Amino acid sequence: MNPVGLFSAFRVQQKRTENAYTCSLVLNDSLPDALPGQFVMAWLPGIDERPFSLSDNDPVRITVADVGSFSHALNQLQPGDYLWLRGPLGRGFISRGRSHLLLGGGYGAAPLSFLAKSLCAQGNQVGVCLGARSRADLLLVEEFSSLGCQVWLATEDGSAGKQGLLTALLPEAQNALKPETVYACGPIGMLTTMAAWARTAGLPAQLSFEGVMRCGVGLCGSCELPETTCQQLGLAPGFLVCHDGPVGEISPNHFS
Amino acid sequence: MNPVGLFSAFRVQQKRTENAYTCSLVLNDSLPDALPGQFVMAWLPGIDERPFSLSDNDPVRITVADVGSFSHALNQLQPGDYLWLRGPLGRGFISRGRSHLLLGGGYGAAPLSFLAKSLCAQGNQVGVCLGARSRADLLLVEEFSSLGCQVWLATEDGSAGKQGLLTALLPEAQNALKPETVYACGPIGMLTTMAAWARTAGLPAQLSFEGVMRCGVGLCGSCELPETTCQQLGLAPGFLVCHDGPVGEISPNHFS
Amino acid sequence: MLTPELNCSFLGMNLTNPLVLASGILGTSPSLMERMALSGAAAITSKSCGPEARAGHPNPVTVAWDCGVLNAIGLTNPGARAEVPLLRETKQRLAALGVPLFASIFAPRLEDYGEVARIIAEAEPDLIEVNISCPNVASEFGTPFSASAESAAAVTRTVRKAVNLPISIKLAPNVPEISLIAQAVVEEGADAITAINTMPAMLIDATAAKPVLSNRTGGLSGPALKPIALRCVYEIAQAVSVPIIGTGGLSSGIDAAEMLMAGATLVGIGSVVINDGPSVFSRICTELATFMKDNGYAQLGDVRGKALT
Amino acid sequence: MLTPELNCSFLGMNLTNPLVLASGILGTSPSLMERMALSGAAAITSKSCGPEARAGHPNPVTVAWDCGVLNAIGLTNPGARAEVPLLRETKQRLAALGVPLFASIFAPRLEDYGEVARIIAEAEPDLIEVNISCPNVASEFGTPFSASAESAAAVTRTVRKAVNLPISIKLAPNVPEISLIAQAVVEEGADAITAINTMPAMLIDATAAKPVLSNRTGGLSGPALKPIALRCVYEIAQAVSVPIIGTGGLSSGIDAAEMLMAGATLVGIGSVVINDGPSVFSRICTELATFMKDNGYAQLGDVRGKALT
Ligand SMILES: Cc1cc2nc3c(=O)[nH]c(=O)nc-3n(C[C@H](O)[C@H](O)[C@H](O)COP(=O)(O)OP(=O)(O)OC[C@H]3O[C@@H](n4cnc5c(N)ncnc54)[C@H](O)[C@@H]3O)c2cc1C
Ligand SMILES: Cc1cc2nc3c(=O)[nH]c(=O)nc-3n(C[C@H](O)[C@H](O)[C@H](O)COP(=O)(O)OP(=O)(O)OC[C@H]3O[C@@H](n4cnc5c(N)ncnc54)[C@H](O)[C@@H]3O)c2cc1C
Ligand SMILES: Cc1cc2nc3c(=O)[nH]c(=O)nc-3n(C[C@H](O)[C@H](O)[C@H](O)COP(=O)(O)O)c2cc1C
Ligand SMILES: Cc1cc2nc3c(=O)[nH]c(=O)nc-3n(C[C@H](O)[C@H](O)[C@H](O)COP(=O)(O)O)c2cc1C
Ligand code: FES
Ligand code: FES
Repeated sequence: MNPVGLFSAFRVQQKRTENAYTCSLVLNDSLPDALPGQFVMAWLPGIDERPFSLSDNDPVRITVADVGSFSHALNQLQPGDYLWLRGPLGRGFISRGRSHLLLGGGYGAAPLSFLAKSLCAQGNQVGVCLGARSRADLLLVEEFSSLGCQVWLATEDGSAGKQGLLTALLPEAQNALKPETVYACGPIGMLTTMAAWARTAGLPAQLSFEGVMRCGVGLCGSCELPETTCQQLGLAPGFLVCHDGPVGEISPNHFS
Repeated sequence: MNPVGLFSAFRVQQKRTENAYTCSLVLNDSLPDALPGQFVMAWLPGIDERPFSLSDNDPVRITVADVGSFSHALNQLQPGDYLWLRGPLGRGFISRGRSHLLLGGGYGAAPLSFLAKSLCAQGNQVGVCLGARSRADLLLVEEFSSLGCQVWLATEDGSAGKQGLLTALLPEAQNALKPETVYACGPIGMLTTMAAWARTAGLPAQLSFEGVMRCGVGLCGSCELPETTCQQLGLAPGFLVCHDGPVGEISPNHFS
Repeated sequence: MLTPELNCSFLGMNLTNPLVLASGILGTSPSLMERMALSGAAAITSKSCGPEARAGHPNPVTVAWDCGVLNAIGLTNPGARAEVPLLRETKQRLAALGVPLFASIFAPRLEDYGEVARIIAEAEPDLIEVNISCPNVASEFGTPFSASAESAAAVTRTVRKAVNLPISIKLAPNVPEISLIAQAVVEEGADAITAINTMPAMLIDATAAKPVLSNRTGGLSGPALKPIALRCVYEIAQAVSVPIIGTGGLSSGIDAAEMLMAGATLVGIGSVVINDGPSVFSRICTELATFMKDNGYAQLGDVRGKALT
Repeated sequence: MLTPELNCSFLGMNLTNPLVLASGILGTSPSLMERMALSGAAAITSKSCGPEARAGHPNPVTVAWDCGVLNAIGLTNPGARAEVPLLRETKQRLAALGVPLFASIFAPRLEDYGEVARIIAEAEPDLIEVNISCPNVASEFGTPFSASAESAAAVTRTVRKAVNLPISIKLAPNVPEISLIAQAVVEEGADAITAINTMPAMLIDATAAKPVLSNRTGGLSGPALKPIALRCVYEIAQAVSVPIIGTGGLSSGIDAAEMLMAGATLVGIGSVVINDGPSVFSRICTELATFMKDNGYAQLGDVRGKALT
């Protein structure tokens, strides 16, 4: 069956504070054949197990926003501590074309940093739009810049970049970059807005979805996208985030 | 565990009569990575399962003397019939040096024909001594000749080659061939005689043993060589024909 | 030779092939059940549903490796009342495809089985599968009813009285003589037997020095279960004459053929969904048809029970 | 950190490591038993011996694949009387290496267990392991005594009365609650428990349309059995306080550590012998020591039962 189905023990090699409630945990090894957009199930024995995107894989890194008890426990880990992962799981982003626009809301920036790194390494042109409530909430901005990406910012309070929603950056970024594909990760509202825009712009979109993960391998059904979301985005009904996604590809034609 | 442990279904492609009570069954496929000297467990559902050496592997061939109920059933098979094999099992011959002397008693010629083919293909010099009760009982003589081996024969009744036991051919063959290693397959008496001669001649010997095979994979213990045989030949006690053999290697020094 | 016929009849229903989605795989969502029917599942079993809503166990609830899967989902379900509209919707979508719906039920106490069956019957499934063998709730519910012929028979009697639909009783492998339990439930009116549920098992992570599943123990399924399932079905087929839904560790058309040869009428497909996703049914169907063609079997009836004699 | 200590004490015996050769693996030949002791087996269990000589089942008796082994050897043995000199010779050779001998016995009828135990005791093994759980002779002997607490207790009582040696009762996995059976045999005076024997199973060859083993069904061992064995040992360890010889599907030092964590005092090594041959013990010992060192365990006592809490 799935060779990635058993946990492997990793150790935290380095911990980097990204903002007041988010840290990146750099682990002591890589995962074989992991692709940007794929995720892992992270386990702390006796505590819980939750899905996190790979924000890098050389070595493994996850970027964790403290939003509840498990992500809080991860934020307490220190270098040397153990962390158990199974994965890489799911389908990641597929690079299409030479010019790419990435859109990250909140910790949605995490998988995009791994994607940007891989796209830039192949000599692609990469632009990134990042959004958050305010300047202090923005994630990985310097990392994207230092990879050589063009970066646009939006904050709800205007403390950095454009004031307003992240999706408001799209026209400007499109003009500057002429992307062939757009990639997005963030809250579902942002994803649907992005998808609607991509359809108008005639661009294929790759959206990274979230769902409540239990098995993580397509057995239990708990991560199914709501049927209305599938309809709205032109995805086949019964989309399983862990098996069919997390990244779903939407062609401008199939959008309804 | 052992990937060769499950049966595969083969079909008899060609049947060749070798003598009045022996046939070769040429099957419709090869076994991955089979070496000369290795064996298979051949199964006829509802009848029985027994060990046979590979007498070729391109495609699989076994050469079967009709000595009892199962080998009789094999001798009745016709082209198109199914035969189930698991294997290749055990350790085969290991080619050492450039000049080789092979000694086959009875159906012991079977694994040696595969060995001779492989040695000749690598440009080695190969001599073969074959023995049987009488001319009509000799096996695979033409095959060895057509591979380019030098062949010596012995029969108990003198109807072909030298009259007497096969091992009587050894001095002559050694003189002619100056072998670096000797290989033998046949009755245990022949093997011990051969081993004693090899010790005197200062030659390493590779002997293919028989044992009662049940599991064929080193689990049940039924194929253990008698402790006295091991002692006599300088093999470590508890030699399992299926796991440590069928081919046992005897250095001229370790012989007692 | 002509293309072999995969269609078969099961308790008066006509199925296009012998493959049934096993209970609990991908839950009870109408869209997922429909997706698997479209891929080739000839019948669909819904996730077991009990009297009350259950969230199930905390994570981790599943691990998979090359020999199998260990799960302790913990019977996540919305409770019988809330399940009815879900099943109605599923039944409607499946009916359009000619695919019957088997509704699985469980209950913590004997008395509750009748009530759950009655409620679920309102959704008019084509069969009720009675799960008496979930290994993952023993700490809450006690030893499963599948443990003895008496308790298994008692549940069967209760459900038999409660509903007029065909019923299949789902048995567990961790019993000394499964054929005695099969006989007992058939005597109480079971129309079919589903065998087997998962085998109680545990994995420990050595570095963590802890069981991997939050529930500690779980149910073993997938390849490791196949030889156990084949043996159970083989024994049941010799003991009773009702049809068997042979389930456990099947991952290919050849596996399905082996299960039919052991005496199954239908074959349940579960954990292998991990590898192929919901499209696994079309692959297994093709492989089964190829196997039958290559080996001269014109129809399923020729394969069924072949290894029994 | 210092090299971890693998030595351990078991019913007053001092063993250099926790690895025991499981019963039936490579029979009872003194030379083979000695070979495995030389490779690192800290204790040796001989093949189960009964009242009469048995040839065992016809071939095929074993098949192996990546998830495990299926065997139905059929309790091949020379009969208790003829076994005594064999065991004496084995005992003598093992004693020279400081390795205890556990002699396994079985019997078709309850009455015979006492007699077989008495005869085998003449060879003065260090322990008698009472096999009440061989799945491969059910067609001749009926349901194994391991099937219920009552029958398991009855055998224990019989053997307990017959001999003064330490006894371990070997249990089967195909029961609903193995811990109840463990409790019953401990109450009757079992000094230890060996868990588990193989799981009854079957493989069918689809092309042949026949069960692969001549006995049709067989016992499943190897990797597929590990999660089942870990669960059984985990449950037994919580129910009784006698030492457990945890056996089933272990192929590495990490597996051995997991079994110790589940509560085993010693670990049985069986089918993995296929891969490495008799030298498997030295590999597993090294791996276990490495695991302990890497994870800061100084001695086996620190590993044992770690996953129970
Ligand atoms: C494919 C995928 C990739 C993700 N990548 C990241 C990432 O890179 N960085 C990051 O910070 N977060 C990521 N998340 C979200 C992360 O899994 C949740 O933030 C985390 O599960 C919260 O757990 P908690 O115990 O801290 O919070 P809780 O208090 O349990 O819940 C807070 C919120 O987390 C979500 N959640 C709870 N349980 C689950 C579950 N089993 N599966 C999924 N979501 C759940 C719910 O929306 C819930 O409202 C990802 C989620 C998915 C599905
Ligand atoms: C490694 C090996 C390679 C062999 N290669 C060949 C070969 O290439 N050609 C060939 O003709 N024969 C070969 N044999 C011998 C062959 O296995 C026996 O001739 C065959 O088992 C006889 O079975 P039967 O039912 O015909 O005879 P039976 O009437 O059962 O017995 C005849 C004799 O065969 C031997 N035998 C019986 N059962 C077994 C068993 N389970 N395992 C091994 N030997 C048994 C005994 O010596 C017995 O006296 C080989 C044996 C071994 C161990
Ligand atoms: C994730 C998962 C959930 C399951 N849930 C149920 C369930 O709710 N009811 C049930 O009767 N069986 C349940 N089962 C057991 C399966 O229906 C099936 O009997 C078992 O998995 C063996 O088949 P397989 O090896 O093909 O998976 C579940 C199995 C898995 C893997
Ligand atoms: C070939 C073979 C023969 C066996 N014979 C016996 C036996 O005679 N008595 C017994 O108690 N167990 C016997 N067993 C069971 C083993 O002792 C052990 O309990 C089982 O194989 C599980 O361990 P494993 O997975 O490490 O092999 C046998 C197992 C095998 C594979
Ligand atoms: S999390 Fe179980 S199917 Fe996706
Ligand atoms: S035949 Fe079983 S050990 Fe060799």
